[in-house]
Amino acid sequence: MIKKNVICSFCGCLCDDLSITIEDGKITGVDNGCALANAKFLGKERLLKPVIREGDSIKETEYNTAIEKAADILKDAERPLFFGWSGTQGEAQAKGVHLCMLLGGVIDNTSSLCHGPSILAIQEVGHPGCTLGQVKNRADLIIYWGCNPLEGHPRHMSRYTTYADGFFLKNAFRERKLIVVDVRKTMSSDVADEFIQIEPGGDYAVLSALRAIVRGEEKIIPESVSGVSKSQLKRVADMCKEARFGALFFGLGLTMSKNKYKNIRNAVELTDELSRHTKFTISAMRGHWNVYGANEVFTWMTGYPYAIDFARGIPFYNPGETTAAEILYRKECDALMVVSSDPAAHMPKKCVEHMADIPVIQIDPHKNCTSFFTDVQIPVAITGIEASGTAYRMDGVPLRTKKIIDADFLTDTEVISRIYERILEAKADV
Amino acid sequence: MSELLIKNAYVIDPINDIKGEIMDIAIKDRMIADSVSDSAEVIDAKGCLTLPGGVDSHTHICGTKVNFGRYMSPEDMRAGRGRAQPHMYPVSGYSVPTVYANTYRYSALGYTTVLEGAMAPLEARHTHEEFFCTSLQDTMANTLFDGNWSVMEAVSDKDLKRVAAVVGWTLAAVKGFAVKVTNPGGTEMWGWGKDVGCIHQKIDHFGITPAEIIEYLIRANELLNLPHSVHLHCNNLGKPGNYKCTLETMQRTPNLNDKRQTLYMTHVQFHSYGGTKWGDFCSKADDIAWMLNRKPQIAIDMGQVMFGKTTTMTADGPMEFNLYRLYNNKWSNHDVELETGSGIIPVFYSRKNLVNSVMWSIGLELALMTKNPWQCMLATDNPNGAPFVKYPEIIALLMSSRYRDEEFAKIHPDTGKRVHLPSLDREMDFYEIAVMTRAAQAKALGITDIGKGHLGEGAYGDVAIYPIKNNDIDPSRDYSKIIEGFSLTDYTIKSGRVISRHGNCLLNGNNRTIWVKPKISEEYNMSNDPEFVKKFERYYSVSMENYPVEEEYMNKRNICIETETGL
Amino acid sequence: MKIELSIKPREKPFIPIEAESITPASFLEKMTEDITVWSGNREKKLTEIFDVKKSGNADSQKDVEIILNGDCSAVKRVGEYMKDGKISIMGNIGMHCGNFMSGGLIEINGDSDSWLGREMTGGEIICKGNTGDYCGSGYRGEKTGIKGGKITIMKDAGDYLGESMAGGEIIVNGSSGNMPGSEMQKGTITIYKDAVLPCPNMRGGICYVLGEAKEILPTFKQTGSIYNSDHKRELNIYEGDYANRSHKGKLFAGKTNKK
Amino acid sequence: MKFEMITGRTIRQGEFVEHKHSAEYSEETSSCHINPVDMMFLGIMQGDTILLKSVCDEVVMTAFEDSNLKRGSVFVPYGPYCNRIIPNETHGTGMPDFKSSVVAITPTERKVASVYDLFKDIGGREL
Repeated sequence: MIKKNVICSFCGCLCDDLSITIEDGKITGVDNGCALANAKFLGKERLLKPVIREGDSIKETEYNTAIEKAADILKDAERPLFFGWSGTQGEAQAKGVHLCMLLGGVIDNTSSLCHGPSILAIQEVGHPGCTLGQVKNRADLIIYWGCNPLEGHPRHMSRYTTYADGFFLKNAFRERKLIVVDVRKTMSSDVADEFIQIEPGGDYAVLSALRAIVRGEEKIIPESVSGVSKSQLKRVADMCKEARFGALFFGLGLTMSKNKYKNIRNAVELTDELSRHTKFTISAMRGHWNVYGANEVFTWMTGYPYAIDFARGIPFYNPGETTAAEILYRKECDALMVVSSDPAAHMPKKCVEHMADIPVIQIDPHKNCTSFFTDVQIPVAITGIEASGTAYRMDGVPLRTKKIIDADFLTDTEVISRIYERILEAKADV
Repeated sequence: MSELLIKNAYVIDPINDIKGEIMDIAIKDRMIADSVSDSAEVIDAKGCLTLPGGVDSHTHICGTKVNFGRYMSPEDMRAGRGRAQPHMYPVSGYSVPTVYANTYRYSALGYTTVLEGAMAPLEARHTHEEFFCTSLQDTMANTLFDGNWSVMEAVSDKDLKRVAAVVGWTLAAVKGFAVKVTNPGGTEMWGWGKDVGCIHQKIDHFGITPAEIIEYLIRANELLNLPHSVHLHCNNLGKPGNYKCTLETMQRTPNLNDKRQTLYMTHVQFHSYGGTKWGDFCSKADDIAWMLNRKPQIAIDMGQVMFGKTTTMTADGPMEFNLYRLYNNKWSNHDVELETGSGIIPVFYSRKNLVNSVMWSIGLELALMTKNPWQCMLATDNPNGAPFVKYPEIIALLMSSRYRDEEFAKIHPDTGKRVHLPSLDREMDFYEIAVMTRAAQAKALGITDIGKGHLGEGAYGDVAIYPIKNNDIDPSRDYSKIIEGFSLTDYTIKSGRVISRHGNCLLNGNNRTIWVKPKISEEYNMSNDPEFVKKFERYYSVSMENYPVEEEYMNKRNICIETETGL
Repeated sequence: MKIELSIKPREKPFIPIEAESITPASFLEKMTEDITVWSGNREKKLTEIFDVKKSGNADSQKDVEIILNGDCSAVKRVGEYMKDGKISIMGNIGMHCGNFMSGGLIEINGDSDSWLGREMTGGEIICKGNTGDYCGSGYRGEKTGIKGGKITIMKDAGDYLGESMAGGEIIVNGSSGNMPGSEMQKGTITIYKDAVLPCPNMRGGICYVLGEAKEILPTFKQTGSIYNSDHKRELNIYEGDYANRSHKGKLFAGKTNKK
Repeated sequence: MKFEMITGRTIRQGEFVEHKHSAEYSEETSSCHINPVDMMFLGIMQGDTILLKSVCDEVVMTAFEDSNLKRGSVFVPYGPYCNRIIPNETHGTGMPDFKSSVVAITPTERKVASVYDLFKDIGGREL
């Protein structure tokens, strides 16, 4: 059997045109997918049953026991941290927020380690953006700044930008110009019309210089800015102004490098400035397939996209204080629940060390680095393969990922709901 | 079966022509009934003002752009934080509050039904997800068609039936309620960073004009026999001199429906500006109201501006960019492929600012100069003119000329030369307020037949009891008591259940989503149209199969209004 | 009135204490037993966390002095909304000390953590040690940082010092981290030693970097130099930030390497 | 020699991100891409092991020749190896310096640790 128009739950592109071959209830083929999609849909390894750690040994158990143990850990915590959420369905994210509200914990999603700085910038200056189809149909200038779509989002260029069909472009590929800005050459920079190679940490200065040039203040700009020649900057500024529709995409090259969110702020303000000359938009290259969904769900429920502290019963938001990395390295939490992510692999060592000192609950289909620290791991159905659920594409378009094969696992939503119910019961008993 | 008896209520129910009578209201199993048994729960209204649950016919509370307003505004969030209560989640936010804050605050004001003013079809799931959390109000969504390529192409072909077929298919696919048109053609032009001047300017590539889009959509709307009329946000919002564009749009509106208006024009305050630039900016509310008084086929809402901080958000992308350049504060924009756009910026309406003072006056003038209150709804285009929590103040302004005079004395001193407000001495009564805050809305939205906006037998048991006693109060003098009374109901009852008592809310009010599904023959079903399907697959960034909103996003109690169409 | 608070040992010493109730106003208006602080998600009596010694009387906040003993680096929000009186912190203090302060004096003998004096409008903070990031800044998404008052840091400051500053004065006797005075609108920042990328996107205000200003942005225009007799050294004068539409900021900086 | 370490996504890291206990994942995330001229100065060849030291810790990786990099910067795919040496400092933003931390690199005879070994000494326990 072949299922068509399947949505890929790997990266923020949420490509929805995959064809999946299913034989005897198992996935045997993936068409239209990139290498990452293939790995995801054809992946075999997974945790089959919930596990609980007892002393030095780990033993398999039933859902009920594991859920009970998780509830036990959480119900008495003084400052539990709930982290992850980018790899699960929106419905589970909502349950997670309710659980955190109930327990007075801190909830953060993985955007604090990817596009959190972009959110901080947006909160300062806004975000002139658009859906990806708008770019595909109109844009004659594409800029990728601090990202390498061919590796991070392998089909971004073919579905939405450089190689995509466009309503208002006769021969989209030839009519579109591509600019790549990065500190290193990448697969993506190899196909660019213009590659701007910046010295590491120099993005902010280059963005400032471009803003000044676009505003007609080029005379004060020195001959070279962070390793980029003034003549190249002028050329690029002209390309931007002359475009009918320019689309700037930026990645972690801006959010993770020096100056963090100020880089994004500067890029947004450059976009604002260019909007006075032509149509220009800016968009973040969101990584995980539903990290943007986590931001959306958290926002409508709590008012903030990530890093929300409910300790006082009132949501408090202050990235840099209420973000997972700080809470872990400052040892501020006394229990940790990780949902669909792997902080042990993706956080600095000092953050991981605290995980060894506190109880850790993990809800994830796969064993990963966090599993080394886990006291309870509960495997769940994989959303987009074994379970349906809502996901938000990197541009905010909500889609419903589909269940395409049956599995005996509970969904994230079910597991979190059951933990929630268990804690409610326990609280009622007191 | 649950039963509830509200005794001793001072009832105003305009749709049933009840203009203030002490009576009992019986609710049986969610609906208003003739009588209930002795075992019914009893609420003693103690002679207080009792109205059908409030209906907001134009507000922005759910969906992509609202949520982006929240996302970009942590400073607004901390302006309205509240702790969790036994049956209430914690809340945040003032002008763009969280879903829970919205639903609780609307409940406290006595509102049980709200219409989200703008939903981009491509992002409809998002609106429905938030509707799900808006647990104490029944909700419906205006669906945006202002820049819909298939509509514009059909208009260009002068193919009315195709326009209707596209609208019908889309509404059913995204579970929308009505046709919303925001700056028709302007949002498509904004795709190139441009705008349209007025209704006769041609739109790039499609070669049609906003006037044609409006005209075809109005006729298609009637062809589909939709409960609500076309819901129009005119071109040129917020520009000095735009009243001419508004007047011409009104002038062109035919009278096609004897049950309700043919065109609903929203936040008309923003479209009633005279002058040529901000320097000679003035009110033209008199001209607009004059036209409205001669055109029963049009209904409007005020779009009242109130002073203070708020956030503006609209599908009108180019307008928001203009505002951004004026205020130089943060600016967000979100164009939606093949359909529409949107923009968001925070604003501060200041009493000291002449333009803001004139805007404030215009909204009130529109309401006071419109002879028939059924043609003018009370709304702020929440949160664009002001957050909806300001409604009680607006009610008081309409009921008390003394309050208006006192406020007028506090605004920019030059305002008097540019507006008509000081010369208006009309003071509205409770009946007119009841019309402007629920009855007219329900009628305009076409939801009286399904039991909304009134207290007749068989209607939903949606009731608001305000701590206001008609005999004890002179609204003209005691306007502060009016504000207080309309700010917090004693009881807000939805479908026969108390959802808010003195602002203490119920966790779950069994909310419903109301949507429409026009019955369309296979011949006109766009799913079978090869041209439509081909273009869809080629130019949208999602496949047609993944576009329609699934049943999972509807709660079980949803109300689907199926319409008989001419297709 | 003098109140001496000494932090007690705790079972989980890293769980932050939120103590916005430690202000002169609290002790003037409330009985000590009625004052609470938060430890994680638990509201606790102040006396559970601190040993409290109270002596003397006071008629106004001005006459109240609070002394904090012990390592208070996990105690947040001390002196929030303080209007008058004095808080002396003998050791380190946690985040958000003196937020929204409008008057009075906070003296910190040790280091202060981030967001010291965030959004203050008046009064004075003196920190004898180092301070963390966002000293004298605003809140996320808010247009303005501090609008008045004075913050003096005797050693070094972290990153984003005085972000969006809209008034008042910040003095750092040591160096600042990255991007002091970003988005600055009004007020004065003086850094006696070095700073990195000073005043990005500034629209107004004055910033002195008396040591070395590393990486001055290409969008600052050097308009001359001046001998500053107060600080006894030659300073380059820059105007900026020309990336911004409004660029009335002034940056005075010592030896530089313009990037 | 001192280098600016940039970490980032690669296709292969992405392919094995849900199989962190595989040899492929370990191999990919412990490879340190270096400009060939820098490699010459370090006296190492492709496949040699190198020791990366930062202000907070050290880790052994495998050198991988990559002329796409400017001299003075190295690239390592996201994963537990680079995170061993990335400082926890976030500058008040919640985001550590994943793309801007300084490391000293020297040749070494030591072997690349397994993913489990990386966590064992900070309290991680085998599954």
